[in-house]
Amino acid sequence: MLQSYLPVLVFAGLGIVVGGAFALLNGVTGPRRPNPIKGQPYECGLPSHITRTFRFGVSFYMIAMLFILFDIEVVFLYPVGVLVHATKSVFVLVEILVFVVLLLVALIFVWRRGALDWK
Amino acid sequence: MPDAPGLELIAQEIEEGRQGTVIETSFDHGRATLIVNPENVLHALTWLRDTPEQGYRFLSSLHAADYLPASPRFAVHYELLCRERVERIRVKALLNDPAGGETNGSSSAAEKLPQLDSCVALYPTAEFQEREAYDFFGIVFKGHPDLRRILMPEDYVGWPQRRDYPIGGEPVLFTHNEIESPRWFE
Amino acid sequence: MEVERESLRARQPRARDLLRGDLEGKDLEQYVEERLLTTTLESALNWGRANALFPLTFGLACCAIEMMSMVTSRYDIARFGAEAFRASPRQADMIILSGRVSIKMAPVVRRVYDQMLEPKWVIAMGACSSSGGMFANYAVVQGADKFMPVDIHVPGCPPRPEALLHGFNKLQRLVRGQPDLGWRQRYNAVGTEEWARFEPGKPTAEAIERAALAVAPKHSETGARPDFAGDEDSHA
Amino acid sequence: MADDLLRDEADLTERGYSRLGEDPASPLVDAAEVAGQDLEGPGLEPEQEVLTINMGPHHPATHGVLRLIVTLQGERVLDLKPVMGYLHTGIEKNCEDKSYWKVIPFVERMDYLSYFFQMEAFCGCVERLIDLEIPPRASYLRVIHMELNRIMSHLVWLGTSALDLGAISMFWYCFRERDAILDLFEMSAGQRMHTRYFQVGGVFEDIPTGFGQKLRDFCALMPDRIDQYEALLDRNEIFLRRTRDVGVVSRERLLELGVTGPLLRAAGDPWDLRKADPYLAYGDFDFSIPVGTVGDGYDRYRVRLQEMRESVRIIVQALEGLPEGPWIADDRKYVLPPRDEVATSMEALIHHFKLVTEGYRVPPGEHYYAIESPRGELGCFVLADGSAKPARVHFRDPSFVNLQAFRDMSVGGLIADLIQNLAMLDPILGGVDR
Repeated sequence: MLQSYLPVLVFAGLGIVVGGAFALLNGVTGPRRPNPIKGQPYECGLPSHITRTFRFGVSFYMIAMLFILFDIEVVFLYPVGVLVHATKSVFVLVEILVFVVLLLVALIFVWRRGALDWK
Repeated sequence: MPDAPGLELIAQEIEEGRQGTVIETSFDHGRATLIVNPENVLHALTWLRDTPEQGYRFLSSLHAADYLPASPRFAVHYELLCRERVERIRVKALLNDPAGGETNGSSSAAEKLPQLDSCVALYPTAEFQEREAYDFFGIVFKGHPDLRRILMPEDYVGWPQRRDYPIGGEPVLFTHNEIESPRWFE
Repeated sequence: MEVERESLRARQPRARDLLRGDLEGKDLEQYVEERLLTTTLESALNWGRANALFPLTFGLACCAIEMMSMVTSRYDIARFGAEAFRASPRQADMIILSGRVSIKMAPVVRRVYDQMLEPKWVIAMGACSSSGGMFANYAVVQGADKFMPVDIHVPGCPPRPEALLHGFNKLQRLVRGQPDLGWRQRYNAVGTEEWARFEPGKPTAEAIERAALAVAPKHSETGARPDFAGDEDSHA
Repeated sequence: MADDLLRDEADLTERGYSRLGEDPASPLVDAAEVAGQDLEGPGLEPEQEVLTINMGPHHPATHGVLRLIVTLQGERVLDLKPVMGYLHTGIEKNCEDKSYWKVIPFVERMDYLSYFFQMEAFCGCVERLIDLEIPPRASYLRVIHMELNRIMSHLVWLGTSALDLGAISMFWYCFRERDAILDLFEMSAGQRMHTRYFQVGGVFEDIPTGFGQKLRDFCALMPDRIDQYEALLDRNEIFLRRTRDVGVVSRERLLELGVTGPLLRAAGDPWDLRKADPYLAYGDFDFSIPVGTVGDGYDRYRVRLQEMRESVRIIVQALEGLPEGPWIADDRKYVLPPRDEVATSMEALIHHFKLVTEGYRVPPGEHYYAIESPRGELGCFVLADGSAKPARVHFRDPSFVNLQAFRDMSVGGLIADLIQNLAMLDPILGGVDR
């Protein structure tokens, strides 16, 4: 059992080690000379007067939602190749097509409603 | 270029419009110059711009100059250009220095500055150039939408390009044997 | 280059002894230690930093155009690992002050320098940022080292891209911890500096300042320097 | 709820203005005090907060140290105020302290991409003040170097503007040609930039023998390099979407704002001082003035590329017709006598000594001389008071005046269009701040 998961573990371990090294090494070895200006936000070389948190417009929110929606769809399509190859049955193919067409209808609706063009 | 007689004609016609506008006309190096009384410089500019046969509708440059030894110390130059006939004419408004020339470095509150009507309404291109003239010579343009310093820091004291304003900068080290030729105003 | 060649010739006999197995004891350890990349962590890091110095795009004036042409294929600073010009001070290691620094720009340059992350270096490119250049007037700060530490001054107006590359290589050697011998060390003229005439010994900043002022002649033309308020947080 | 989210954006901006109760030309809307206001009024829902930020002096896309105080509503630019002066070097003040022939190095460092043009503006102005006629060979050489400089300036503009719009490889191609031009400058004048090649009275040194051949090779090579740039960008979908119908300003408004150069020609007005008021030897060459139609970013791009082709045509004609003879005037009062003569004749020595120590005196007078620089009309005003130092040198810089049109281009557009407008406006901050 463990045999089949070893590569996954090695891969995850490597990821953590290398990622951790990049993240921490800089903090550990870099010289630390804090000064009051370094903490302030960088606004093209001038002190910035933005005091309150900035409320984003609805357009950003709309685009973000649409992106997540269709991005998850792509994630679901990942195993399509393997599945169709493994089962070799038309039924699986048709099922996936139905899934894609459904989302296509959603895309066309969103597009015609004008949510895609920027405001 | 409007030649000498043409310049005289222009001067007379402006005079008819309003007395005492044109003080003097001069014609050198092929260029016509109208020296105008600062109070009604706008009249002269409007006339030059609007009369159909003149057509000086393009203000190519507005800049100030300091003629310090001369009595009407400042002069604002309007370089007008008629694009149809490709002719240039210069209108000069001479302004004397109400502050009487005491050191302008001091930021005395009641600092009297030369005044002039702003021509941004006639030529919108003059907005930045008038701010530059104010920034460097302290010439106030009445009616300018946003008369602030344009090139120097907002809180800078003094008018840098006046002729009696020292050139500044630090003395270069190790030049003590270089005889300093006295500037002409010392 | 002469220094390296002598030491190379001196080292060859010892290398031959090692191969024949004649070296033992203290000589052997010393030899092995020298040959092994005796890297304290610091010198390894410096080696890494020197070969990946990311400059900050700080184009001020004409030198900026020559700095830009240094990035292009003909002079190509990418050979030295500095091709990625970062726009934000948070990701840059080095700032190339290319152009004249006016009195209105000085607090901005200082602020961007403060906001850069350590370790950081500064190249003052061209005569104007090194010493005010030909613009000795009311509007230009006479040299960037008046308000920020500068590591390398590249002469020229504007310096050729090759000159800037040479300055960059000098900076890399400085970062690696083996700065080039200055001309004073090379011709053992240490101690003849201007300030040394007044107070021999360690060159403190005050000593240099005092000496400079003592030597400075009194011209009639010292401009009415405006008391520079600038933005509320700019340094003195 | 979904319905009013997707309402027409013009309506929102319209009410946005009326709600804030001020017209864009008034002084800047301060976001802090606006944000402080209760925005829940009938007009503006709270979701679009007004934000004022600095696209400040240190910004990769401002082509120099230009600071823009931008009032934003989401991505839309409500108001824009350029703040300049971060590169003010006091050049005009310094020129008043130098004798005439020492002023030339100062003057060419203003707009550091068109240094030959500023030398020509100053030298032309002084030559008209002292009524000195320059020999034909000198005026041909001046035209050749100025047109090379125009090509180089447009190349740097094309490289950096395409970089701003994302076409990064253009930067490397354009600077490759720029280096070819700088080799030519180095060959003829000795230095890549700020060559001080023009002198009052002509040019200070004749071109070396191999220069003509190298220039011919460059002129043969340049047109198909321009074809390569156009092949890269002309029908590039992203470039078209970014530049088409963006930043359009009407011709009358441009003329009112005093805008000249490629910006005005892109709007359809063929105003070019080389054709309108020919100076130097431009009358002898036939070249055409490229003119746009709509006046958007794409037209400005096409006008400048076509101008590069026209400049190559001018250089080829100037090179063919390059007259023999002296390359500098022979008037000893203003021009240094040849070196060999100084060793033999006494007058030459006296003239030489006088010119080198104190410099020549220009009779009192003032003159304004305007030429066509790559960015528009570059005028030089010199006021002479009879001494050896000019009393006032003022440069009418095209970028300084063109920047006033930037506000009309960008207000109401998106931030991305603001970057594109600034790139196509091609301001050089050295010239703006002088």
